[in-house]
Amino acid sequence: APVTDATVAFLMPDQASTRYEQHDYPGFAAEMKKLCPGCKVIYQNADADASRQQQQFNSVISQGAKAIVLDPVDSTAAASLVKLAQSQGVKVIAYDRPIPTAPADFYVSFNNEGIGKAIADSLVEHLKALKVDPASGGLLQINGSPTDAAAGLIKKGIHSSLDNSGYKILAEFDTPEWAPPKAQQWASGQITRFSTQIVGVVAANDGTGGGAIAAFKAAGVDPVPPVTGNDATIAALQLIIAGDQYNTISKPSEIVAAAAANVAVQLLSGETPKAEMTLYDTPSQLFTPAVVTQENLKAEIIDKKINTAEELCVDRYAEGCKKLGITN
Amino acid sequence: MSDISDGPVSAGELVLSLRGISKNFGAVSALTDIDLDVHAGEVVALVGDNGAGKSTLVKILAGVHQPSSGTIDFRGKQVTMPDPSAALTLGIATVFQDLALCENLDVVANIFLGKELNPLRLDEVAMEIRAWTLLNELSARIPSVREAVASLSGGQRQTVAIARSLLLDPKVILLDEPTAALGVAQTAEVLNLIDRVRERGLGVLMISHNMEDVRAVADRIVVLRLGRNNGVFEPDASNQELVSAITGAANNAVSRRAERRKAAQAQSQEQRP
Amino acid sequence: MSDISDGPVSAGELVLSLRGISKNFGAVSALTDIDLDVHAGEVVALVGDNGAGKSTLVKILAGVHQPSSGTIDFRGKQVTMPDPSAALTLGIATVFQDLALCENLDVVANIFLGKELNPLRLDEVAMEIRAWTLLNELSARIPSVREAVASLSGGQRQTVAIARSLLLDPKVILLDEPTAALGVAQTAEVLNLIDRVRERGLGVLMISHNMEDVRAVADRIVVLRLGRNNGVFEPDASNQELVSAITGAANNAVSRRAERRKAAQAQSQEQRP
Amino acid sequence: MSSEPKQDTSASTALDRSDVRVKHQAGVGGAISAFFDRVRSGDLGSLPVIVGLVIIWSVFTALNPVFVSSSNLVNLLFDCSTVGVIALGIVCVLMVGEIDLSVGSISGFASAMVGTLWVNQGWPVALAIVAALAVGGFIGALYALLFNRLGMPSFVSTLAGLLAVLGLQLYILGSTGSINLPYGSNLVNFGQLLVMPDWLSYALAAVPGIVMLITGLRTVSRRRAVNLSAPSVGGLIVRVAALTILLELIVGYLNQARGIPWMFGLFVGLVVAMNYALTRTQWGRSMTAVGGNREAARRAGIKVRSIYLSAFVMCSMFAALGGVLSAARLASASQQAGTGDVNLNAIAAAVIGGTSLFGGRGSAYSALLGIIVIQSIASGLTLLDLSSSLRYMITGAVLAIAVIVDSLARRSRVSHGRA
Amino acid sequence: MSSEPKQDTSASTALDRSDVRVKHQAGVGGAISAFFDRVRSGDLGSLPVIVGLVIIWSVFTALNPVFVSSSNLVNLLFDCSTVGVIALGIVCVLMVGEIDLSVGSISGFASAMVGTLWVNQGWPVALAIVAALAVGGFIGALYALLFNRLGMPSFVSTLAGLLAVLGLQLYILGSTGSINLPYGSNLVNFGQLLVMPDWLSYALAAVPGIVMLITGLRTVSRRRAVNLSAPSVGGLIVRVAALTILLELIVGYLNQARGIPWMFGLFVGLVVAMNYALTRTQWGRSMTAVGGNREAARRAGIKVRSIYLSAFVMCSMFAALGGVLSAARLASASQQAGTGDVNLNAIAAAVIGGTSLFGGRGSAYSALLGIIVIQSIASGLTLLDLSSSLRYMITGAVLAIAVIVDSLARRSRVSHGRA
Ligand SMILES: Nc1ncnc2c1ncn2[C@@H]1O[C@H](COP(=O)(O)OP(=O)(O)OP(=O)(O)O)[C@@H](O)[C@H]1O
Ligand SMILES: Nc1ncnc2c1ncn2[C@@H]1O[C@H](COP(=O)(O)OP(=O)(O)OP(=O)(O)O)[C@@H](O)[C@H]1O
Ligand SMILES: [Mg+2]
Ligand SMILES: [Mg+2]
Repeated sequence: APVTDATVAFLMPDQASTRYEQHDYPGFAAEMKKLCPGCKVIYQNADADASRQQQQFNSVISQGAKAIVLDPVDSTAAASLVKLAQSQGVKVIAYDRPIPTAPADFYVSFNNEGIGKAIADSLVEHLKALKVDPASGGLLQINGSPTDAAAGLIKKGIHSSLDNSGYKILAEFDTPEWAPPKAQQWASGQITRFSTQIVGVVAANDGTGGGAIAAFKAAGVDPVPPVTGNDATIAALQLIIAGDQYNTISKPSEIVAAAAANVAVQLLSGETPKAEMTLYDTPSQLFTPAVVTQENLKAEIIDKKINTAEELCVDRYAEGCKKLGITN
Repeated sequence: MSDISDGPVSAGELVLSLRGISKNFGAVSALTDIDLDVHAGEVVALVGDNGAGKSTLVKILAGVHQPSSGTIDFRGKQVTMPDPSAALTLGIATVFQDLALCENLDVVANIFLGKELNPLRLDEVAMEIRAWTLLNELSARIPSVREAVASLSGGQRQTVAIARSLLLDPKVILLDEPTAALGVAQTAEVLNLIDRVRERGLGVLMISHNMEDVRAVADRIVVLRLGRNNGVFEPDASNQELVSAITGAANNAVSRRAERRKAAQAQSQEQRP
Repeated sequence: MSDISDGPVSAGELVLSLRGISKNFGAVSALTDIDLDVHAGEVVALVGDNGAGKSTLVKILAGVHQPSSGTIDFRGKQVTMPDPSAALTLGIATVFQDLALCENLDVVANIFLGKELNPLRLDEVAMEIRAWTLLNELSARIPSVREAVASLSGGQRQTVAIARSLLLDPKVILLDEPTAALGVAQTAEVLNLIDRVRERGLGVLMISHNMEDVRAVADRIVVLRLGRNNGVFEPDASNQELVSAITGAANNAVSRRAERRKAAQAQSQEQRP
Repeated sequence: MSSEPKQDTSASTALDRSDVRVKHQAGVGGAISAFFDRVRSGDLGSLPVIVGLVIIWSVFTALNPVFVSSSNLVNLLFDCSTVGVIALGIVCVLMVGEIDLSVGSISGFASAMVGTLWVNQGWPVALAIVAALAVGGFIGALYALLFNRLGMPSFVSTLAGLLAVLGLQLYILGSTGSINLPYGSNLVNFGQLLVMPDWLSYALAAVPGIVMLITGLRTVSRRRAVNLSAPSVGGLIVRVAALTILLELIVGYLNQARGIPWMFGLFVGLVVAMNYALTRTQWGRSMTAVGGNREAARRAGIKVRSIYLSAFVMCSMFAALGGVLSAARLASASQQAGTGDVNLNAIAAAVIGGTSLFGGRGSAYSALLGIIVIQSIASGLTLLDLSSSLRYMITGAVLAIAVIVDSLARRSRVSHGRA
Repeated sequence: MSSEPKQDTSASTALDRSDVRVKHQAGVGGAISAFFDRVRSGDLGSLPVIVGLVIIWSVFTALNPVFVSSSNLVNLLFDCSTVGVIALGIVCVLMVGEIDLSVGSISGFASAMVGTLWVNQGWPVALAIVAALAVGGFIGALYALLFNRLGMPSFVSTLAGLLAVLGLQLYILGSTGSINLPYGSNLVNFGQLLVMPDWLSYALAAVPGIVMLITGLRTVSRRRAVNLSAPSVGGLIVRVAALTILLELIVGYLNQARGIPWMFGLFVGLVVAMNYALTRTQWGRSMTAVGGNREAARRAGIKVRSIYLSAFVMCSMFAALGGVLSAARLASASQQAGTGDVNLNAIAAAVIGGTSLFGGRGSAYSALLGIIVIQSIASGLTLLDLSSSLRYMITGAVLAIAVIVDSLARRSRVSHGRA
């Protein structure tokens, strides 16, 4: 039976990047509106606090949510939420991060570990293409918050790529709270320590990557060695256009969120959504994120209408845009 | 307000006049219907038992508390004093019973607090020399004026508080038990000072439990009892009279003690020979 | 230690004996080489100018400060008092000049602080009745013993501090200006109390700036001047003598003031008739 | 010393009613008019905070009626208990005028310890909890040592502890990152499911009234016997009846949903015990005295150092217990347990409830009230669809409003001369 | 009132040297022995913190010599300046015994404002900065209003502000999340690259000595003229020489690398200005008085409310300035700016430097010293390869060690009776 007036909750984990409020939630809400105009969508963000997420979870159940899309702050802790919901007949769709110890009803995601691997792979290929001698130096690795489970997954992915790439890791840092100034300070220290030995930086998101770039700039290093990122924030895209950052990851969050909405509606109307694979005993659908560099920025970002040229190519970046063929 | 406090005081002028002042703290009526006058060139002593409300009255006159009812006239004009700085501007200087010093500041800073010389570039040398002059005038024995007040003895602090009040050129000085912690020499100096201040035409309101000191300097003695006016006496009133006005009974601890001592002395004299 | 403080005190026993006590605060020598004896059943008055070091001496005896050098004998045995509770255990009760009350606690709690009845289930009723008894004994006029001490008048606080010291059964009582803020009746009661305490065989060390009170109760008067012993006097010593020992000069503020007043009175009598 | 007791009060006026300057009221009417007098003079205890709470609740209910649904309130009670226990510890250190910034870390560390010892090492759960509490107490003892012996300000030592203990937490969780506590185990059930049977909750709700009545009557008779004024029995009965009816109504309402969580019962039990300890024992009196005037307390013979030691140790142990409870609540021990705003929430709860940051003034109930305010705001906002930026702004504004009532009341108290 | 001044000191002894109980020393030897006396009695000002700092530096240098390389130290100076300016504001509120928990949020908000106004809206950069400072000041004024009029404790009002302002920051950053400040712009260069020319830094390093000498000599002559004791000119010259040589050596060493950052120069300039304001003006005296005894200050006629107002406003404005500087340093205004441990670091810097949390005691230099301690630890640890857990533990331990020296010194001061 098609649903007409259910309540669906969309619970996001943190503020570390803007994507949840700028992309995921709008995408989810728009798709829900299309599929079920009478449905109510509740959005909550847990600000990286597992207890708060639990509170929000309980609260949306009190409000009568019948399906919950959950991006867990803490994948382990979320298991109890899944059990609680399922015992009350509420469907749970794991989103973005998996819930390994308690199978949810469905899992829709990018793969954070895959993201870590992708940015590192892209950087290594770039270095190899530039014929940078692995013996001439090594890489810095800037991970996310040591208390953030998602950061742990990205870190794992980066290691799986770098550990057999031939390039050694000069030093590694878990950035408390993902704070860019902390990343900057750490990178500054490494620059004095290793100076020209640093051939590249693998940073787990755009904020920490930006911090590393600022450190190189502040130390007067020119050109800045390639630095990775993740999240495709406008600031990072602009840095890529300007040639200061090497890559970032564009996650078509709207599309994934729309898929989650689809799954939610199907689950509510009693259908079984189509799964591509099974991960952690959960029927799953995974999307592959795209690594964005100068080469494919226009194709991945502008052409896919994730951002417009007007947003990116403001004054100082206009020239770079022209060079990349974004504007003419 | 400036017209009130600016003109010179003429001798005998009524500078301070209270009518029907009451003050409640929650369920406690600390003052009920108090009337009081202070003239220029007059020393009024305010006496009373512990908790009679003397300090409360002084605090009202200093702008620390606001009265629950009643009016205050200063030099003929009715005034309200919402905070202590209003009283200071009018020309009412006060030495509080609890001294109200800043323990973390040194002696000089405390004396000049709120009236520092040269506000944008404190003139420490000038302030220090002035502080020493004031303190010596009061026979104070203070090892160093650059020590924090926290390290001073009780009497030294009281001297500092008195020195504070002399700094401005007030019209009225309120002294709440100014000699309680002072040594004999310092007490004599303060009494001298009160004499000098009176001669200069200021009004002085002094609180003390020492009847001798009171009689020595006061022109008029006002008695409070349980928060109410309980009579006005001349300085030549007998101790007996004053004490019974203060305690509210002719048969009080003081008289009993005096009798007992007399009896004891008589007895010991009987035994001795 | 228990053997020292436990036995009953025999009359006239030397309970407290100080030898060569010195105390430095940084560059200031507050006390130099002080000797002092207090016997059971004796009231010793300690007098001196402001800042003479009287309170410092009391604080050393109460375990608040540690002496820089010198020895303290309590009932014949040398003792050290690393903190105030050691002095209290020995049986030394103290009324401090700064009172040392907890403003946030009420009167009853302050009186019983550190010696509450029934530690695991405070007996508030018993404590309150005992507090009222003690306070009435001192003629205190306190509106309510359930108000925080912060709201009491200066004299009321001092009464509370005195009541505190009577609660335990001490061997020696140190009173640092116990009557400074008290009214006439309360002062008489405290002097009575000191008489009673002496009769019960306790040693009393009293500090006061009031020579009359001192002479009224003291058996011996010890003078400190600038942190040093400056003579011991009998209670029948003349005012003149005492004051010059205190101030260190025969020509002092007190004598000058007395002369001036005499001259002024003579003058006014000349003018009057 | 009582050789000559002179009671100048006649037998007809009570010993403590002799002062003519004080107004007194008697009987039920007197109790009521005394209450209004107190309202006017601002001497209200926790009433203003409760008024603030009522305002918040009404607004949230108006915005989304789910807020006062009994199931939401039961969730609220579960959520209050964990940080509430930590706030109770904060009350202890604030009472003596110190602070502990590391309660969050300690709670996280305790949950990590329970996780590793119980789940990974196979210790019995009770032993693991005891071990966590012991380590918490040890950390507190360390702060007390630094404070008592070296005079290190507690702000600095506990800031250092905040970092060091977080390091320990990450260290013992090691590579796993987080550990699931088994569902169905008693601990997890306690934190997530267990509620009191209805009859018990009704019975417990009657206990405060009964205790109040019995002690009240005993006090009245003892005071009368020794010629002290005594509160009116009528007023006492009115208050007891009002309290009991209120509590029973609340319990009845909550029992419509799942009922009163045992965990909340534990929290309230601890609050009541702490309140007793702080107000009715010598230890509590000493804590208040040390917080009010350390030197005066020392001169009264109080062992000031042991008091500080007890305050720091209790604070850390409550923090550890709070950590165990939140692990139970989440059914997991993770790296991020205790991070974020746990510290600030715990301290804020105590302060909002009326405990002073400067020592000497506070009560155990402030932890209860404060955490209910904070969690009500959080819970109320989860019922509204707000972007993060708006949510932050509104949280801030509501927090301020909740305290304004109290601040205004305290101001009027000051202007009435009883600060 | 000086009708009868009786100076019982003879002309030969100075007015303030009449007390026989006080030891005095004269001449260069006297100055040195007085110094050792002070060391023994523990009256050392900031010396203990400096000793703690030297210990930390030696250890880090032993572990990795890069630590004292001049280029690393220059980085350190850049990093100190941003949070240091915020800590300077914290000193203001701590002086009056209050606190501001929202400095982190305000700094983040200010950086967001500069980002949006300058980069997105195209305002001139100076105007954007002024706007950010003004808004910061306005927030401070709001706290002062709540404090003065409603008596709301600053802990609560600034906690509410912390949340509300963070909300505002997220709101104005809106969809972009973070904004790049253009590399090569003056602001970013100021935050990342600009250093003083060598000659200027050498010259500036000589200024403190010169000022000290001139004012010192003038004071000596004025004091001599009015018969007050005066410090020995020899001792003065020794101290001036030591200071100048030390500063010039430091500057020379740093000039081996890039040199002294202008941003650090700004920070030090602000510290010196604040120090002057706090110690040598009526306003500063009033701040200290209000922090020490609010009621006594009020009775002395000080406008207590305006003092609180100035303290809160200055604190927020310094916080806003710190935010602008950190945006310049990072070349970006992001949602994370000002979150995390900015608050705690700023408060800790002031406290570690010796400013009391309870008001009335502190100095502007404490912000400088404290932030150097904190950033030295952070910088030293970036040079060691440590896991997060170890890094946290070691940060905590080193922080404690840095303060232990100071605590010990203060303890000995207490036992010498000068607490
Ligand atoms: N802030 C206050 N709150 C409540 N009661 C107060 C307050 N201040 C004073 N009182 C009460 O008012 C009464 C009068 O106090 P006050 O200090 O004026 O007495 P006093 O005459 O100065 O006594 P003393 O001679 O002891 O100094 C006292 O009973 C006191 O308890
Ligand atoms: N903690 C301290 N630090 C430094 N100096 C102190 C300290 N305590 C007392 N002094 C100094 O020691 C001297 C003696 O002080 P003390 O309090 O013993 O005097 P006192 O005889 O009690 O005087 P009073 O009659 O004024 O109470 C004073 O000069 C005082 O400045
Ligand atoms: Mg008084
Ligand atoms: Mg004294």
